[in-house]
Amino acid sequence: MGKGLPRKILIVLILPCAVYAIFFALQPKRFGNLQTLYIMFQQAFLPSISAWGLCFVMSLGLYDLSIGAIIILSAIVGTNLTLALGTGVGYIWLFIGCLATAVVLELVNATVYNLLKIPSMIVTIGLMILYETAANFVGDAVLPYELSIFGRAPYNIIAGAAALVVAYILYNRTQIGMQIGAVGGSEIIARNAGVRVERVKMNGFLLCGLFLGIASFLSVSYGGVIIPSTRMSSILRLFPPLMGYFIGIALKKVCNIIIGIFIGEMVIIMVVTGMVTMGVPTTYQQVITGLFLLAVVGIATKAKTDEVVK
Amino acid sequence: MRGFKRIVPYIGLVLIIVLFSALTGGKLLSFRNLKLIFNQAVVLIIGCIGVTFVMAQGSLDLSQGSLLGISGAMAATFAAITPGLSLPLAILTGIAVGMINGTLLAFFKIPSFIVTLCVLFVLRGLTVIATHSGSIPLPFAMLSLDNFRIKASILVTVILAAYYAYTYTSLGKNMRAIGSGETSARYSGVPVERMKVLAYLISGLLCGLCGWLNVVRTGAADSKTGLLFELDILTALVLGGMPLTGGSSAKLQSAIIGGLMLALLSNGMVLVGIKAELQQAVKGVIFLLAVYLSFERESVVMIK
Amino acid sequence: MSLLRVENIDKTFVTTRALKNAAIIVEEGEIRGLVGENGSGKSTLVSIVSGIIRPDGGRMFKNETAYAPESVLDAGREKIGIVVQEMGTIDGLTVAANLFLGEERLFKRFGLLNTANMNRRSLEVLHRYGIVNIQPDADIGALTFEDRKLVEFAKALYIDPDLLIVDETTTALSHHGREILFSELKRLKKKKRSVIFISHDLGEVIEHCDSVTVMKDGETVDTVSTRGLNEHDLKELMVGRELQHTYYREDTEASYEEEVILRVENLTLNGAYYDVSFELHRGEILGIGGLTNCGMHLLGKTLFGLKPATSGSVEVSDGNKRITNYVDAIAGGIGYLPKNRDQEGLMLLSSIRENICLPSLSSIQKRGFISPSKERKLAQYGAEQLSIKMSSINQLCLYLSGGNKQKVALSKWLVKDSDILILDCPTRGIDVAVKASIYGLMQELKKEGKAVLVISEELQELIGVSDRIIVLKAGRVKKIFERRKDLTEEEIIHFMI
Amino acid sequence: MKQHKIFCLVLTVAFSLMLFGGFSLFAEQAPKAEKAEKVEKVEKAKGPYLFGVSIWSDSGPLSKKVISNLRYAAGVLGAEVEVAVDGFKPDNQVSNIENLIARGCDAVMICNCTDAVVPKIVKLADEAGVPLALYFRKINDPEIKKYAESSPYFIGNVHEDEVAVGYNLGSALADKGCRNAVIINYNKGDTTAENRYKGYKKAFAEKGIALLGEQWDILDAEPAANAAESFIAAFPELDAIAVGGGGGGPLSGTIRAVKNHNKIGRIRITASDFGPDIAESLKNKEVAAMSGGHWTDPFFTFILLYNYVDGTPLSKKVETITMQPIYLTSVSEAQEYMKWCMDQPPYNDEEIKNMTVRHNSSFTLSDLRKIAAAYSLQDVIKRHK
Repeated sequence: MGKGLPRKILIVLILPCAVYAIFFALQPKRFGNLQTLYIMFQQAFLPSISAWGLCFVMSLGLYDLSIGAIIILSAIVGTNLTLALGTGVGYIWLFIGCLATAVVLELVNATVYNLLKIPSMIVTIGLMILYETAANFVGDAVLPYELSIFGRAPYNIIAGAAALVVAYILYNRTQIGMQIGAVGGSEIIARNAGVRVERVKMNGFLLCGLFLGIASFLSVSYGGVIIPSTRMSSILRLFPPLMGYFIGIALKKVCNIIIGIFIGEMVIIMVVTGMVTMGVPTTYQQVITGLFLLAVVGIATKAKTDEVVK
Repeated sequence: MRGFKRIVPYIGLVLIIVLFSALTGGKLLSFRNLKLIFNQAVVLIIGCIGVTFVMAQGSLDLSQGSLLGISGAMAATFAAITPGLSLPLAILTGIAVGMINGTLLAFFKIPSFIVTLCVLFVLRGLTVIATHSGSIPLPFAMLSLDNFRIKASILVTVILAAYYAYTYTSLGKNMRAIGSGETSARYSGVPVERMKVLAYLISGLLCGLCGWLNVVRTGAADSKTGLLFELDILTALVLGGMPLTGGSSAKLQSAIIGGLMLALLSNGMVLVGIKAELQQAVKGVIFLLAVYLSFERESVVMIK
Repeated sequence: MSLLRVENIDKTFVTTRALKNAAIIVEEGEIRGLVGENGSGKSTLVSIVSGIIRPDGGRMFKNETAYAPESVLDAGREKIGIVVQEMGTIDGLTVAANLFLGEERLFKRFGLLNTANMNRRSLEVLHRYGIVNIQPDADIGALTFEDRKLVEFAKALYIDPDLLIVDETTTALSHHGREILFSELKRLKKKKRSVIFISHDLGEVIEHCDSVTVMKDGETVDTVSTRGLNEHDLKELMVGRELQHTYYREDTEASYEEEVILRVENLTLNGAYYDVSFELHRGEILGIGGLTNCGMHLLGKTLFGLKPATSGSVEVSDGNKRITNYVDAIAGGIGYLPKNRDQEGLMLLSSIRENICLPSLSSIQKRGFISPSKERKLAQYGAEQLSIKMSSINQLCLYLSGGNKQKVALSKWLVKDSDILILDCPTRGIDVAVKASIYGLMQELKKEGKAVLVISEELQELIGVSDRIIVLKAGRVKKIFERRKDLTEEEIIHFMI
Repeated sequence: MKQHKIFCLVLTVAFSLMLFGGFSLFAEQAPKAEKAEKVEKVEKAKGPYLFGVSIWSDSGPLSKKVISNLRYAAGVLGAEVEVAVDGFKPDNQVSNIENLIARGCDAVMICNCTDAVVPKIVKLADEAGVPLALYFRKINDPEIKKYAESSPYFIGNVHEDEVAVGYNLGSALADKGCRNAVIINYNKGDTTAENRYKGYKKAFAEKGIALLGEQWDILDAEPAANAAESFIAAFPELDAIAVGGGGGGPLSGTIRAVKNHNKIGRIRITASDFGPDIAESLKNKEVAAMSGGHWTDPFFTFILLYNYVDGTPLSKKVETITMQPIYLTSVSEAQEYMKWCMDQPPYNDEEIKNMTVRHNSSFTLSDLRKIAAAYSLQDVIKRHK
């Protein structure tokens, strides 16, 4: 164990360091300073938290395309609940509201999936549309500035770091996390070993809900406003976490996926911020980010020759 | 039971037609309106047909939305030079993108979900660049190409050709074989890699055609053209009874039925006057219900 | 008082009757062998006993109390453990996590898992059974198949079972692994624990078991003591005497035409086989034998162009075409029946028609058009030729029995009219009747002037059907036997190990 | 085999559809059919007027207010409004117009995503004989403009001078002494966004403000906050952020970012489109100036169309009406805006009725122009106090 560890850490750090070095070389005045780094560090938490949630579902081999809609709806319900309940210790209400809504919605996802027995991708597309509509009927989330202390440093970092620790422990150090990994690895063997697969899947969705709740809480605290998206456009919120997850998977061999996801998000944010500071037009940013992701995943994916890739 | 499940999409289609024509007092089935539905469904159906070839293999193609945009942009750009160039260039764009998708999946072994999603991003950016961050108008003369008979003949040709290729040639059979069992298909002599690239190529080609049709229909290639079109295709196909795993139960009919159903729903709900805010919810419920009834659980080993 | 009593167990998989009135009684401190042809229901029976699947009917008693396990955990609580035949460990988890899968709560403290403790326990468990080369925190995907099997073995043992079931594990194990296994079995016996031991190696069974139960076609035929039992008698019990004489070829002379149809020269695939050369003649049945991991299965794949060789060549004489990929191989008239039928041989979710016609599509198409009626006819012809039991050619293969599946897999090459057939374990997991018909078919092909290459782990089969037998050991050709009357298994085995 | 039969059936239907469709094309050109259509129209006129509105979204403060305001006005006049959402995608816009016409709308209005889609939409309106008007938009392309104006059913458009909006806000930044600015804008390629951007650039060039960076496609609060933070970190000299629009979310996110980095007062913000928390954004002077309240624009389009449908068109020509957004610079203004414009309609029932020839026979186009041009916070307060 010990011997390989430094090497692994080194490999893990290559990617972010290389990206940093490139942009630093190109734009030493704008990009290099500590404050940029600090801000990027903060920004990486928000998509990471959703990605950690997503990770519990994707590790099961399932998809959840509704996470964008869930974040929006939970934030809206949470905020309006807070505003209705009084604002003395508002952010506690907000936190509870967001968390409870997200968990309930994921419970719905899991229940519908388990009951209807149709592929999760389809279930979550269908429910995504329903959640979007619901969010649009509830209205906007407008959080007063006094209640959004978790939108700024250092509180957002504390919350993010707490989420990281929780995600890490849940994924690696609990029965639930281990069983999720087992079911994702082989549903049949896990079932044979006495793992209750339906319940594990349910747990995966619920844990996803937990993190989406945190993510929606921090999102609304950070931006102050969340406006519902309709017509499936909430799926656009899925992509940033998904990208981090892809990089996390790519780095899986050398580092734990929870940390890999964070590194992935950090790298993506560095690429984007780097391009912003260089003045690269937004449109090119999209192209470059896409190609970058494809390259990272392409290099890291080494499928065995006989493996079936769909 | 399996027989019943197979015809659920058809029943759904008939039900939707009956329901909405009752609710609109027959307005739905007036010729004018049928033509509208046809107009709106053409692009979707052709797009779905292309993706059918990919999904028959059990892969996904999510790059369609941006491909529709970029091929439309290419069509409009070159239409400004010579109108004759627009269609070939739109199709060539589609083929090129299909080649890239297929190659990355078949030879670099990156899962199609990731490949096509990344390509979706890249192409969306390229679309915005190609439309000069706005939109490119089509020469007025080309608006007359948005003619019912041209579209009808294109659609019928595409359907017939695709149906022929899908059902009566080794191409379609090989592709479904890959969906049923890639290794077994390989061991029976199916050139798996070539077929994978070919499927994406067909999907790209038809999407390029869609891009052209779309530009001709709207008269503009816009930076937002085709946004989330890939999800429309996916829902339409699933609504039409397409299994995500592909294989021999993947039918080309799904593309047609699904595309028509989605167009009928959008049109019907406006005709009935369902509140705009609620239309999506209705779609969502119908979608889940249809899949629930038509999903063949017994022929899928694991539901993911 | 018997430890385990199983009565009248029935089990049907969709259309296949896997078990019929199966019964077995295991006493305390007994090592029981369980033998039978492939597909005779051994694995199904032990899967039911260990809670992996549930029976359709019948009763089980453990220590004379009713016993109906709902899961492997249930069985574990009743102190019944199993090592399954297939892969029983999950990639991506550590050795320790696999070892304690489903039992994680043992290490729960304040809701968290104490992984350090888990690793420590795992190390302890592994060491207890003499497995010293495996680290508990290693990813199990990085281990060899043998090591993964040993982990499973440890997993079944650490619950200190009253009854341990070992399902066909020894073939995957090296000498060292086997030693561990058998010494543990002895220790269990000493502690008055019982074992059900499934193996195809009859000698091994007779040596290590106290008694042996024979299964045939889903029924438990007989239970005999191993004292004074010899392999031949046991085999007769398994196969059934009446089929013995029609089973294999009756001629005892090798016979084939001069014409070479496939030429293999200096074929090497690093890590699998080295410097293999032979010629396959028209009208010849060529057997390739050896231990499972001697490289013969990979050799089969290379001949069909699926696994590129490191060096050397495979040539079809017809036009001196070199085979480098499977598309060329099929064009050169080669057909291949893979060992893993369900994953590689058949598309289970497709119909019989689709499966049979798939390789022949290029030959029945006319200017790109494949007529459905032609396809139907071809499939019908293929299905009738091998008398496949089915409701129609549109039936899904998923619901066919093992033998019929194999027939479908074979049929696709017969209708293709392949000149060269490479059959990898053609009779694996199928019943005696189908076996006989496959042997008959091979002879017919031989008569038609086709060439058949049989790769098999069963020596009796090779001796029974082949004109020549190539014996591989550790990837190298050790000996080539010509067909003759007095060729015995012992003679061949000598070159295998 | 059953599959085959069913498919054949579908094919037959498709074929016959095509054939009939082909015939009906012929038929449409024949005078007979035209008569039939006119008969249909007369029948329709008996019920309440139905106005079809194609809008980019049904969520977000701006589009919601547009819809509710139109529904209110229609209610006053005894008409109905049918809304269809297009997401600013050209294909959906065309489909929506088709569907709304098929629904039997007496008039349709749309906020077109680009000039290029106008010819097609005009053509659709022409074919169906349904009046069409644009809101929030003017046609920039002269060729397309000519084409549209040649149609008898294209009534006109209402728009704001977005370049002026950008210019005014940009100048406001300059007045506060800003020297280094960035722009955060919504969709690249959107006409409104591009015009505001042009206005800002013009103002910056004239008043000597350096444009350090720009970020587009920002529609939500969090990405806006992300972008603003990146700018703040990368450009220590930054003292102005211009938010191009996007329905309030981006503005809110930008304000949060500036607040979180304690740059209030040092970085000035201007914005188009009011956020949902207008008062808050002005409370601590985070926002130097902002424009909004232009959701009345579609209302004027509606009035144009209503008078046309009612048989008393305000003009025989294609008309363009220009209006001004409301500018807010202080909390008290914001409070008044909320009170007078948001909590009650900016035009009351009587005023709306007076804008129709049916209720006020002396109403003319120039009156409408005057009303539109006069629209401002003071105007609303003056009328309703």
